[in-house]
Amino acid sequence: MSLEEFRAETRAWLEANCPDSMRTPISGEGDICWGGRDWKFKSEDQRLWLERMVSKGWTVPAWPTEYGGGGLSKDEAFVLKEEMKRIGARSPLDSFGIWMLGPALLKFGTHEQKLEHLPPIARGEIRWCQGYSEPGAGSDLASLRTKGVLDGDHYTVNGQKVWTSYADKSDWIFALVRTEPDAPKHEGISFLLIDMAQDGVSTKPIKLISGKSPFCETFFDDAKALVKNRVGDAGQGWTIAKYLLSHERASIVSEGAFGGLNPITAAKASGEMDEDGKLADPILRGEVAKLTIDGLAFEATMRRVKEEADHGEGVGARASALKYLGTELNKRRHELNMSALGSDGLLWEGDAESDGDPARNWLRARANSIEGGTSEIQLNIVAKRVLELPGG
Amino acid sequence: MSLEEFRAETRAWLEANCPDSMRTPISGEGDICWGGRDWKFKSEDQRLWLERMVSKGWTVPAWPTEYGGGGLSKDEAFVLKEEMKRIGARSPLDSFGIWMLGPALLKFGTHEQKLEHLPPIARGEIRWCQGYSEPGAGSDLASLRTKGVLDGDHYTVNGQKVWTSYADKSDWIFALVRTEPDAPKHEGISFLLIDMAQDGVSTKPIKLISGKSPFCETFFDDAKALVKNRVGDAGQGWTIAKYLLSHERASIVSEGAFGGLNPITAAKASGEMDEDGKLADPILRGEVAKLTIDGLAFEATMRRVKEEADHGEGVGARASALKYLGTELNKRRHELNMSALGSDGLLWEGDAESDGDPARNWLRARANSIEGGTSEIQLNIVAKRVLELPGG
Amino acid sequence: MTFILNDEEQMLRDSAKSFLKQTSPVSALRKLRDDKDPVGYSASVWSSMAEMGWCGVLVEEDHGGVDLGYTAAGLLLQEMGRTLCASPFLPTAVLSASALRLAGSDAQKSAWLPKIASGEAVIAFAVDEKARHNPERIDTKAIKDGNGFRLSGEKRFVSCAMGADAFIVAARTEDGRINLFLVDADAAGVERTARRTLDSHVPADIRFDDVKLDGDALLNGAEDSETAYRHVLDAGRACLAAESLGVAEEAFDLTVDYIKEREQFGQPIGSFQGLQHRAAHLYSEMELARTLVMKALRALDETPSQAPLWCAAAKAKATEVSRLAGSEGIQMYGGVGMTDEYDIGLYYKRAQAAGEFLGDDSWGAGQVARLSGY
Amino acid sequence: MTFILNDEEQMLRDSAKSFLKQTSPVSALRKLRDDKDPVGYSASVWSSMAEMGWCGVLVEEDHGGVDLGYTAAGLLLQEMGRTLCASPFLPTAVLSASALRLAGSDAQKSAWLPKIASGEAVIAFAVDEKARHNPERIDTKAIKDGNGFRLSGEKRFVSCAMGADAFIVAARTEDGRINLFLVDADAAGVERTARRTLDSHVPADIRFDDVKLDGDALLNGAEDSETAYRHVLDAGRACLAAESLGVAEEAFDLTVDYIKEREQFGQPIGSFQGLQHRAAHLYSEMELARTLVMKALRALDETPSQAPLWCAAAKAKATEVSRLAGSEGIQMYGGVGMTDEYDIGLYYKRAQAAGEFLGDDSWGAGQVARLSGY
Repeated sequence: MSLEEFRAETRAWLEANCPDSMRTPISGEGDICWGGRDWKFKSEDQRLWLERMVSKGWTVPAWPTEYGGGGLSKDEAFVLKEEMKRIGARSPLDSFGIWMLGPALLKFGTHEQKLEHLPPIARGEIRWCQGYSEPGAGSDLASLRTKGVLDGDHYTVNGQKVWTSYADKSDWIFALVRTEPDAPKHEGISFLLIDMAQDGVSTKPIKLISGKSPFCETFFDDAKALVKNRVGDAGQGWTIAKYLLSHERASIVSEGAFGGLNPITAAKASGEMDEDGKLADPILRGEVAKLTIDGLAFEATMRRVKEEADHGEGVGARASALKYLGTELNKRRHELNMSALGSDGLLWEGDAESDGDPARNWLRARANSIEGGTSEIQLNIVAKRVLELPGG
Repeated sequence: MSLEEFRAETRAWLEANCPDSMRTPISGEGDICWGGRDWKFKSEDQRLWLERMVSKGWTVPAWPTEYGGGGLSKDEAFVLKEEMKRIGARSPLDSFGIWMLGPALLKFGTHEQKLEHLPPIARGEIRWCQGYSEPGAGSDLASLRTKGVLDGDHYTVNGQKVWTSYADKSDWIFALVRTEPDAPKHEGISFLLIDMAQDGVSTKPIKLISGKSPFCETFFDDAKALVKNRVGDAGQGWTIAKYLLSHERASIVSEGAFGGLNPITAAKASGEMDEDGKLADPILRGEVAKLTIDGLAFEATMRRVKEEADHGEGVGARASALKYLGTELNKRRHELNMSALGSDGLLWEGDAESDGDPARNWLRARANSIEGGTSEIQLNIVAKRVLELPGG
Repeated sequence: MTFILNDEEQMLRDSAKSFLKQTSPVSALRKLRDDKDPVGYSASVWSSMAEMGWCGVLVEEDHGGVDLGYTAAGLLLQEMGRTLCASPFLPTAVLSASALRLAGSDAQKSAWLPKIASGEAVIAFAVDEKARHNPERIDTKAIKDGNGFRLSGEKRFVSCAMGADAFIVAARTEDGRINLFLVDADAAGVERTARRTLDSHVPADIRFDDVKLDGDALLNGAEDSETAYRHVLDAGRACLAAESLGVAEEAFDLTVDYIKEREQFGQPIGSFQGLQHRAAHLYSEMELARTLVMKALRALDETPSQAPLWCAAAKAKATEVSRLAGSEGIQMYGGVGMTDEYDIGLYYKRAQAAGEFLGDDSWGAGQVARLSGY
Repeated sequence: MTFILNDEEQMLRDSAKSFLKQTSPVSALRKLRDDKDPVGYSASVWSSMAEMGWCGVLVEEDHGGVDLGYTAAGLLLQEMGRTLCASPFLPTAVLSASALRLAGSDAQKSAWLPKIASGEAVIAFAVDEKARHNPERIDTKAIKDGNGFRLSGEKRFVSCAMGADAFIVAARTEDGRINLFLVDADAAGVERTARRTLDSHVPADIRFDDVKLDGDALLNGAEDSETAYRHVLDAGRACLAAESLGVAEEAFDLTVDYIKEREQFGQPIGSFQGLQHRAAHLYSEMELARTLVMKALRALDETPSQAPLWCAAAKAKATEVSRLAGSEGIQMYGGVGMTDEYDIGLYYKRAQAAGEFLGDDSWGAGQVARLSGY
């Protein structure tokens, strides 16, 4: 089938199968479909839309069909994306399983592991969370202390993870666990898949400055992880984690480039445009114009780098520059949103559900340059691996 | 004599003795009186003004009278400064002898050394330059390699200095020389006074990006320095140099705060104000306003810190913050001058002697954050000594 | 002028520091927040402030105040910034007291200043009607009606208005001038709506719907209202800048302490030059803010004609620096800086709110340009 | 559009790189400067450029050009930026060639385009009359006089004008519109004065004192002058941004090499995290500039309606980044960066001059705001 034929068929299928309410923009996190054992659909349409996309394998269009994917080529997957965008179709399913564990399993997992874990991800049946960070470890991931002791067919895991996104709502966790205590720091870590439906695993939400609690602390207290659920060799966890971090980096970056409120719409909302349609404060206007330039530049740079990567030039450590630029830009955008909103931006809670969103999003954006490797770490990587500056 | 009586007498004396042409603003470096063996006065008034001030000891008003000074108290010296400023009197004499060697000798020199060297400085008879930096040493002053070998009543000096201001026009040089090769890095350096009127000393001007050559390389080729012209003990040079560096820091800072062209006068000169008297480019105007705020803040901070120092709170390592702020601010000022001048600022040479001044001063300002300890060094000092952050 | 504090000022600052540390630490703000306090400040802390004479810091002794001047008021606010103390001090003891003192009639002064000094009365000061501060954009109208006025309009995010007994309201009279009016909080036609803001304060939107005012509601004493209005705003800017400076200082101190302790890659993160240079830069910038705040406060006390420029500059710089101290603080804390458990985020939020009120850094820079004639 | 260079573009860039390295290294600019060259560029390098087809990069094949488009022109200028090559390429092969192509009559095109392509003619493009760029501030007047015009006014800092055979001049006609006129450099009433600038270029101020022009001096062909004028300026901005980018890239490469070698305190200064973070930041910023330059060039070739926005953005960003690369370069070089002996200062100077011409970063930001409708 030619790409044009594929496009025509896809368009027709989407037209016929995407419910109208699934073609409206999501108004907040509450509209996202995360799936999982305890998932409650927000609407019948949400359920229907997921079911239909699952039937095509299009929740994970580029995964092999035997693992629940659509088996599409890169070009076909891109066409699907374009066609969904054309009608404003919502993503049928978002999950850390799709973004992170999936790519890791596809690259490092055995056929059995893929068969066991990928289809439930694709169907939205199992919700995963990520267990990397630990209290006190921060950017220094290799110093992890959560321990796994081999005991027959399983590891007994003890320790604590932090910053596990939605751990309280997840079914399984993929975690970095120190299983080879005598190996050098980076070589003693394994990548384990752990079922959270056991007594040895508990979670506690962390309240953030934004007032929200998307993250948890996760505790392992003689938790069990089957050896067959170790991805890669014992001690290979660091390699897999690094591979995944670059995926996470890319996803944070694209979030940074994501639309939403900008200082112009903010100034319009707060009535801070003058009669000529100019931003009333000329100095703020100058700052916003510089943001516009950098925003245009950043979004186009993402496309350029993607194109270059497709063209075989690779991204490599340049991804760190993108992560740095994207997250710093997003913080600046939110700062200028707040300036343009003036006192309106200070609102924290009110009658409307969306009251306080600008302030909470502004605060949320501060984490962009911390999670997935801090800006300082990204600059270190650029300095050392792109510019090849000598070690300090 | 009360301070008020002193003020009245000083005012009367200045009125009677400061020639009219010495009450006009200097139009450039060419109007400065540096003194020295080969000094050619720019005018009869310049000679007369120096002579009269020398007779009062007021080229160095706070130095003891026995060393050619005016013997004034701090308060009296301040009154003299105010009264000179009142009538716009030029400085009768500027020299590195006054700014740097003098304070060092007064603190570390013997009575004989003071008697020999201070009066010729006060009278503008001997012009001094400073020999600290060496090629390749940069910020790492303690790694100096110029050697002095003790040989009876003198040291034989070999090596090379760089960034010696006006060395080609100077009579003597005060130099840091490694005399104790076996001592630890910081403890093997002595502070030697070397007559440049000998075959073993030669100089070569360095052409700068500003097109000017205020600095030289200075070569010692079996040059002789009498032991009696070593200031302080053998190996004490580093201590004296550090003391002097803080003096240099202060003088660079006050240069940073110095008047001259600013972006507003620049925009007026280039015709870039609009009819309302506003800077025509609103975005540039915003940048200039932020400079104005920081400029007001910096000048007042200099006064505050001085006042606090007089009040016994000391300046100490905070001087590094001031040096950093002042020099970065001065660079910003020159950058905005250039923006406000537009193409006018690009002029490098023309018919008028002042053609090219803005560009050359813009380039000259780049050195502010390099000389006297780079901005990076100042930030290190603030981090370690003010904030007491741990060593890296 | 001198930058050095005199003994009286020094003592005031030291006693404020120890009082606030004990009575109004950051945990007090957390409690007000978590309890959803209806006015957003503690009445008992406010009483204690009155007992110590703070509420009368700008009130003449004749009216029961201690009359220590703006420098003293700023020092108190700087310390309040350090512990994130929420109180009606700025709107009542600074803005309203200044307005009454400058433009109040003898009757108005006698009626209200003693109550301010004693802590009995909370008066809010209502200026802005749009989202960003601009003292010229006043559309609230006070229309002459017999011997009195009828007041109509809306004010937004008025600090401490929920607990206020009265408001001083900026409104335009028919001659196009801005005048200040004293309005009883319970007057017919006054409606206030609480707005909970990110810094856990509780300002209010106030609607004036054809509110009938007596003729003596107008402030028109030794100085006319419009002159007083501008001067009061300048004073507010300097004092709020002082609070922002306190916020910045404490956020910075917390951060420096943290990066000395916190280890990564086997060493304290404060030993990495990348962070060291940024911390040193921030320290240097805070030096500038410190100077401008002091300069503005002293100018209000000693050379009022110079105050507009210094107050605008101080407000702009303190806004910029306190926001930088907050954002750098969170970044240097890393993940835990994002949690509600640590205080650094609360400082960042207050920096944002205090920055916006009475003009942020962009507004201040524009004002400095105007006042400098370009 | 694609960001990837096609084979032709790749070859062009590679050959430009090696040609410029050999024929016009930085030492060539130093020589022009030290010799006080009267026109500020090398005629022989210019001839070689013509032989390689560069001068006709925007000229149709009918008129002897190679017609490769703006992306190709930009790539050439980027490489010229890397070696600081001074030439009439931008004013003649980009600005004037574009103006003639868009708005020239058949006769004008036949007369001039082949000469541009062959390197025989140098044509300067005269826009600005005041110090800062603003394409609307045109006071030079072209008054109708019989079939022709009389031209009066003054243009400032016109690139390469000393060696030019003719100028294309932006002037206002009586209807208030801006039109472009071809003016012979030797026409009576034309007076040019060389201005030596800090980047060692030699632009000229040009005075037009009631210069008599024939009717066919007016450019008014397929497009009218004013439309062409704006498009030509956009093209100039993108191409000049490409040159600035080349300046930035080379300055950055020199600096990174230097800090890898240069030792202080017993280690290469490039190992200090303070410098590493700044170098990495600059690298990241250059990535943005690279994208915008390419985007602007491709827009000129493929989607001209989008060009104004991208060209303004590219010019602003390239100006900012090239100046930052120069100033960071000098700071990281330290003392030797201040000496004429090292090249880094020459890059900083060119960054400043190229930044100012056709609108600096402030102007570009303002333009982006206007074009974005706020």
